[in-house]
Amino acid sequence: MNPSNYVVLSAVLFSIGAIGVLVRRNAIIVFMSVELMLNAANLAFVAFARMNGNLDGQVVAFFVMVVAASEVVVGLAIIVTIFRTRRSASIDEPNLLKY
Amino acid sequence: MSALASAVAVVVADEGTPFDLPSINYSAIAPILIIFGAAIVSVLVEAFAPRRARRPMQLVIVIGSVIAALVVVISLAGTRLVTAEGAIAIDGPALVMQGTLLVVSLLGALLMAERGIDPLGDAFAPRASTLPGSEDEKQFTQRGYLQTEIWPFFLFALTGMLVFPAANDLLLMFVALEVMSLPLYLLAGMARRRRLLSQEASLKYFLLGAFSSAFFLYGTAMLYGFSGTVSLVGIADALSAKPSEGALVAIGMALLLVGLLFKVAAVPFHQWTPDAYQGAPTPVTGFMAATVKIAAFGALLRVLYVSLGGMRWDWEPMLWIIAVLTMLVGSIVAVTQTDIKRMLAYSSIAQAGFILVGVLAVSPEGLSSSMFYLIAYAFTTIGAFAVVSMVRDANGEATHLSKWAGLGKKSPLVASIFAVFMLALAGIPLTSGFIGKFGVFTAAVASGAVWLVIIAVVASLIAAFFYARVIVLMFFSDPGPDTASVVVPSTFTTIALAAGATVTIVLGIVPQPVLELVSNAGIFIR
Amino acid sequence: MTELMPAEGVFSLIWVLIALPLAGAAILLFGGRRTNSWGPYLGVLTVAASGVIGVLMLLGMMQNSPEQRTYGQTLFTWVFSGSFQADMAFQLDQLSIIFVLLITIVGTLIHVYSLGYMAHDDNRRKFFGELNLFVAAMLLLVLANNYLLLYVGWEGVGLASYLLISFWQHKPSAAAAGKKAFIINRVGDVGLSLAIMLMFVTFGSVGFQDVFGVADQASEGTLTAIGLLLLLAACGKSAQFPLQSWLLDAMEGPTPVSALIHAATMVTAGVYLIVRSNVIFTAAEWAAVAVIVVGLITMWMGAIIGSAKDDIKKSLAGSTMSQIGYMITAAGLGPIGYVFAIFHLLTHGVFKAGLFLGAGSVMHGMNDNVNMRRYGALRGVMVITAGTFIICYLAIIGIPPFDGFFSKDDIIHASFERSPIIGILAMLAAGLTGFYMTRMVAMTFFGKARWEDDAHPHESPKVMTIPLIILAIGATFLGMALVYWGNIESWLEPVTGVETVELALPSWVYELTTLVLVLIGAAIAWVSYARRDVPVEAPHGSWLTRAAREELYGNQVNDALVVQPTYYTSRLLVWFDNKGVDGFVNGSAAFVGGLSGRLRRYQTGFARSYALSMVGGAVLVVLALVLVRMS
Amino acid sequence: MTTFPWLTTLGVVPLVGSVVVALLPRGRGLLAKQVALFFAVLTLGLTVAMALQFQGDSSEPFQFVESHPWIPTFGISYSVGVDGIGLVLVALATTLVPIVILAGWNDVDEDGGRGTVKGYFALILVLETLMIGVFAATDVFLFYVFFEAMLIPVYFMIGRYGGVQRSYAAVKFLLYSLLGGLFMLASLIGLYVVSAQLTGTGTFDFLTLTGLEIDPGTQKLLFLGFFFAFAVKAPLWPFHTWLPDAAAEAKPGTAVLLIGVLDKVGTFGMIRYCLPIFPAASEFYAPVVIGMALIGIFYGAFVALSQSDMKRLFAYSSMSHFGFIALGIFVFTSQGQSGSVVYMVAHGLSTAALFLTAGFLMARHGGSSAIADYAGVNKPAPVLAGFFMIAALSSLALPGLISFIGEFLVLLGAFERYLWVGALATVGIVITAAYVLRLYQRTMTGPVKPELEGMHDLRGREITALVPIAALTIVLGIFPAPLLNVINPAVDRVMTSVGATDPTPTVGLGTTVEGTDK
Repeated sequence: MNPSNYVVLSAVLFSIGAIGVLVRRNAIIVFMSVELMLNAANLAFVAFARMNGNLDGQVVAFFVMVVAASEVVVGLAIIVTIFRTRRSASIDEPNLLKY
Repeated sequence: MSALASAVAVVVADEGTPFDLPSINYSAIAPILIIFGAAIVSVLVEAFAPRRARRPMQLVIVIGSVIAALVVVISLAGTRLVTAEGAIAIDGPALVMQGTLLVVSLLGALLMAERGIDPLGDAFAPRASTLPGSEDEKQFTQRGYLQTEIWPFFLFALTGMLVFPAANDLLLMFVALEVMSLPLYLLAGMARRRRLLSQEASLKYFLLGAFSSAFFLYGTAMLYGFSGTVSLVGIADALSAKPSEGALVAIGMALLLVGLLFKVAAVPFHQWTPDAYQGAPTPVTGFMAATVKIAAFGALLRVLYVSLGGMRWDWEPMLWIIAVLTMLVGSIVAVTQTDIKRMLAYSSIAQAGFILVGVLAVSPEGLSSSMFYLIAYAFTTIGAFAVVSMVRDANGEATHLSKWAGLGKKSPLVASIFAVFMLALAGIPLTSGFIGKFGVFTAAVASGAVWLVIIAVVASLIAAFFYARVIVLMFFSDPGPDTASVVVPSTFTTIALAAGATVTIVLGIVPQPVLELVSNAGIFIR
Repeated sequence: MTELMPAEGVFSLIWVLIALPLAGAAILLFGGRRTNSWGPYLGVLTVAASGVIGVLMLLGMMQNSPEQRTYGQTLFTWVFSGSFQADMAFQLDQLSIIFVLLITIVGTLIHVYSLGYMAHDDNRRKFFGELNLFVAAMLLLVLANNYLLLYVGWEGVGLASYLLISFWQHKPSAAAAGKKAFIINRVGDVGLSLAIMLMFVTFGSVGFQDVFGVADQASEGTLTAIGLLLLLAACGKSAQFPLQSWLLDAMEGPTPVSALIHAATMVTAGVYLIVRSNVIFTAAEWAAVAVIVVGLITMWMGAIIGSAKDDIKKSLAGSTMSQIGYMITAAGLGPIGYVFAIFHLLTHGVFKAGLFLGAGSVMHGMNDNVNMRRYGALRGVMVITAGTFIICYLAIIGIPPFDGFFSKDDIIHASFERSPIIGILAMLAAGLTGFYMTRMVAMTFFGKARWEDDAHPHESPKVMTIPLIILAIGATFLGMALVYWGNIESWLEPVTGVETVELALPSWVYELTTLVLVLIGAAIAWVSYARRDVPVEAPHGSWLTRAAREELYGNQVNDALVVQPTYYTSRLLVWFDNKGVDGFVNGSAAFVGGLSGRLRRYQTGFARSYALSMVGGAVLVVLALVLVRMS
Repeated sequence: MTTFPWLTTLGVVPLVGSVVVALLPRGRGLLAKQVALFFAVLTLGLTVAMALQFQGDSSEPFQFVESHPWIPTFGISYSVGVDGIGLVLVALATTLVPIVILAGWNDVDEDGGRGTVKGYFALILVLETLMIGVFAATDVFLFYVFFEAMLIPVYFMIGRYGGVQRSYAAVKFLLYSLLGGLFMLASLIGLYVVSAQLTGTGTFDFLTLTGLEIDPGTQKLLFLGFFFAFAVKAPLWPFHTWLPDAAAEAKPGTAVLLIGVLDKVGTFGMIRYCLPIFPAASEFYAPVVIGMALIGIFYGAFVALSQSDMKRLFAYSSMSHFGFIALGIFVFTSQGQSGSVVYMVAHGLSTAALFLTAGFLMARHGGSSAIADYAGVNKPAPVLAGFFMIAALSSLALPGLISFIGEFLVLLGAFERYLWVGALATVGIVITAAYVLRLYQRTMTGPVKPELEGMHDLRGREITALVPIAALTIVLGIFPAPLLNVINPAVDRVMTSVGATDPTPTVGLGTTVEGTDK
């Protein structure tokens, strides 16, 4: 299979992630969409590593996983705090800061 | 090739051969290591030191490490090398920005350490996990609990910032970006008062920040796909070798820049800024407003000049439009703001636009003038937020502008200092802001960007309006019953404020030493 | 061009002539109340001293040959820039000395008279200060050796006139009259300014000697322009048509002011200007014609107005206009007329001062009432006033041997020498003079007493009557003296040139005709106003009378053509300034504010909308880069 | 030529004074005034001492020159020096400051205002330093720095110590001036870049810049930025609307310094910077500028005619006068330009006289500046009315006063070059007389308003403040040589640098007037 299909797949995943961020209200799902985008990037890296014939892309993918994990930690902490305060994980609800 | 990748490559390619250690110039990255080490120690302190000992220990660690790192940076002056297998570039611009970051962070640390302003303690929630308004929170407040977890966050963020402008490959840049941002997301949510706002700021900052990171990362992936490397220089070489390839490069460049422009708060990637600035605890706002801007512009400059320099004709028109939008939107929207922190946030957006004018010069002068502008802006901003943290009424900080009316009569000195900051941000001569603007405009005109400068001039005028409005309120209105008062702070804030004011004025009157510094810093190493 | 004599001996005092009254003015005006007691006397003294110096200079001048009677004195370089230069320098010649003497001697008499007339005024000191200021400025006007310095004197007398007309500032009418005089004079000043500039552009200098020396080299068009501009200036200062309307209002000032400034001296400055610039007018024929036309129109206007006014001062003011019209006409005739213009100016200065002071004396006795319909039969109670007034009256209507006869007849002669039309018009106006002056004398001193109930007419004190007597003596003998004893024609000849043209008829024909016309006019007036009862309320009168009472609608015309349009323009521009210019500025600010209000709405507070704008921005950035790469 | 740093000393003295005044304890208002006055008089004394050493016939373009590198990175130096034009304007500034301090003695009181007494006087002294600097700078960047920095003290003086609409007026003033200033900044940068292209190293040195052969197209662009800033500052029509508001809201003293001195920076900038640095552009734009000036002359006068507020009237009148000044500069004749400079001085004096006298009047009647609130003032306060008269006459350029010399030379210069322009402008003197005398008539004459009966006449301090102005107005009008002697050589240099010569008379004649042998 042509590795460039993976790139296309990654683009699709990235777009799905981006659209997910735009259309979903639940902070957790929004956050998951972001993670999806990161992983789409990972897929692209790996695919490109294959196409370019070097391993940099794969290495990057590992780094990104670690970063994503720490992001999850921080993100969940924030989201949970908000949820506890507002009894809701909707990201449209915290809307005090505007204009 | 990044350090680890090469290491792995060695292992995979040459089974059996001894492990090839990457060559790392430890002295060149010593400042980063010092802060990073301090951050880890700081975590340990949080974990093991008794509650009462934490604050003094943390302060010693923070201030000591920052000063130590600063000393090392100064001793590194003139260094110009790429180390860690090409991942880190320690050159003039990197050192200038690291040095500035360290000094400004020190001032930020002083603001964050302040415990003399709020009668309840400091600017941070005693336990960030407690529910706002809950019994727990009251208990903690009554018992006078004060948290010191901010310090590890501070040091980690600073680590990321130090790496960000020095990162010479996109992977490291991404990691630095995250290391810098994640603690800031948390710090933004830790305000003692108005916690709902603070948490909201934190959430928005985090989600949007993560979103932008994804863009950055995907852009990196595209460029990697195009060039087979994440090294800035490697990408530049690939671009000059295969100049005609289309979509991949364009998308990669675009998404990469989106990620960076988000961090510098350029329009249309700016909308997190007002919310995050307003909601975050004021010392944190001051700290991040000043430092993130430096670090992010450092990275942006390096990417644009080193990696994409050959493509300048491609990205200049786009950045030109973004710069114009940033200046105009920032200035115009600030005009009708009623909250001082929010106004300063929009101001910082407008200022980012002015710096982009310098960036767009794409010349050594553009680099040095942008750096000067960043230095000037950072000190002024941190000073301004120091004042904001001092102007209070019974409910904490009085950030609504109406409460600033007549402040000049009530507290002439502090109001005058704030007026100096406003004038500097407006770019009035004899302040640092003027020399900064002059520098970037000169660099832009020298590169032929005359119209950009003319638009910048119009934007400056609009910006001057809202800076002037604050002065009008403070000095030309009579104090009313709602007028806030200025709390006399402890030495910490006083030092930060004094430093901010001094640098603002001194850079306006005798800017030559700093101008020499930034122009001697030269250009990025390739 | 005559050679300038160095100013030695008594002539080194030329500057003192001006400095004395100027110092007096400064002391009185800046000295404040502490000079109240002695100030007025100082004022009289300074003018008198200047007069004495003037007489000494005349005597000194007469000892020199006619070609050596021009003295120059330069104090310092005044204004200089590039090739432009104007000195603080004076020139005393046969023409100036006449004016110096007229100004200082008549001035002294009027100062003395004012001691009595203004005795009870609180601001007497200020009055004398301003009067001194006037004398100084007038002397500067006639002694300057260049047009720019002349301009200073020109405007100085205007200032003094303004101040003195509105001397009784608490009366709104007086304040308004002063302002009107100044502004109309400014219109004339525009002419003078432009004339000076045009001279500099043409000749490279504004000095009399320089300009006159090369005037003939300039094109006639230029000279005509200069001449017309100078005429405009003269019209303003001398209240000639079309700038005549301020003079009647100027009668709001105290009567000595009317006598000195608005009869004897200042209003004749226009005549001086034209005669002084005779070289230009001689070379610019059409300008000279314009001068004649203006003179004739004013001559008639003044006479008609003077015939209808019941206010004694305004009637006299009309007469002044008319008489100056004579002078201007004469000045326009060229070398045949210059001398007579000055001659008439001199005699007029004396008899008109006498008339005004006489009128003042009458008012003094009549509670400052100026309405002649409330006078009548005053000859009995004011013997000296009536006597001197009648002598001056005889002088003005030109009865021999009083001085007006000589000077006016000379002008009529000269007019006929130029053209019969001018001559006839001038001659008929003389008849009109006979009418209105007789009307005045009849209404005031003859007929029945129509005094108001509280009027107790009485003769004025000696300090006022003695100047009257002296002026009456002057009015009697001055004409004869200047014709038979010291010939004014030959005296002025080096300055103005003299020319005579043969007339068609022997000269006594003209003289006699004039006299007859005057007597007819006088007789009509006598019958109407002395024999018949004069009603206390003015009758409705014919359209001409009504028009004359309205000063021939000069004010209405000015109002409709100039004043109202000016105010409309002004209000229109104020509106435009507020709505247009300022509106644009404030509108721009409001626009930015409105834009700001709109733009901030996009900051909705929803993180997802921020994300949307990021995505949108990212898409645009991608598109931009792709597009740039494609192109 | 002395090596004593005259100009720096001159600038530093008021600055020191300002600091001293600012450091005085609150509530010691009287002491603050006395100290301020002392420093202002000291500065004036130094100015006189310096002016006496000025050599009118020197061949050097600037005297009392000092130059030290300041920001070498951008070719900026601290360079000061004055030519005749700079000298008289510096002298004007240092003369008016003590007068304003004296006149404004009681304008600010400790309790009523938003600002302190010492603050006001400290600001005046700061402003004096900046004014001296702006006229003395020979480095264009330094000039710009002073030019912009001057806005700040004035902004505070209007905004803190002004009338009801002070904030609006102050902000409008600041922003409008900044708008001009920022465009000038753009041009300034352009000029620097051009100088770098032409000479290799960028510079802001005035004399170097005048020697550059800048491409005419570039000149036209750069000129616009400079000119716009100066046209706003001066102000020329149609950039004037900040002035009436600022003048109406400011304290009389502030207004005097603002209109009397500060606004001169605009016209000073035109003659000092626009003409010599951009000769080709100046020539190109001259018709436009002359058009603006002419419109301004009449527009200002006509609008002044219908004003119901004294201070606004003075503002519009100033606008009209600035039209004359700009006209004189842009007709490129030595008479016009000398006249403009004399006019600047004269206008400074007459503005001071008008505003201060009106200020004294207003202080006696609750601060109202409405013309309708006054009538017949001449009776209770004849001395005040007398000074008002002198001020009015000075404003309408009565011959014999210094303003006449300026106005006449300007008109002459214009007439020489463009006959109809000069002729048209001359008509303006009629309207000037009309609005000035209308004001006098309405306020000073007529029956006294009942509430004005018993009004105090001027007192010693007030008279002391006004006498020097009146004296200078009269004495310089009669003997202007001290001014013209220093101005003319400077103007000649400007003329040379733009390559203009005076038109020659149509009928050849020597330049001497009878009775002098110069």
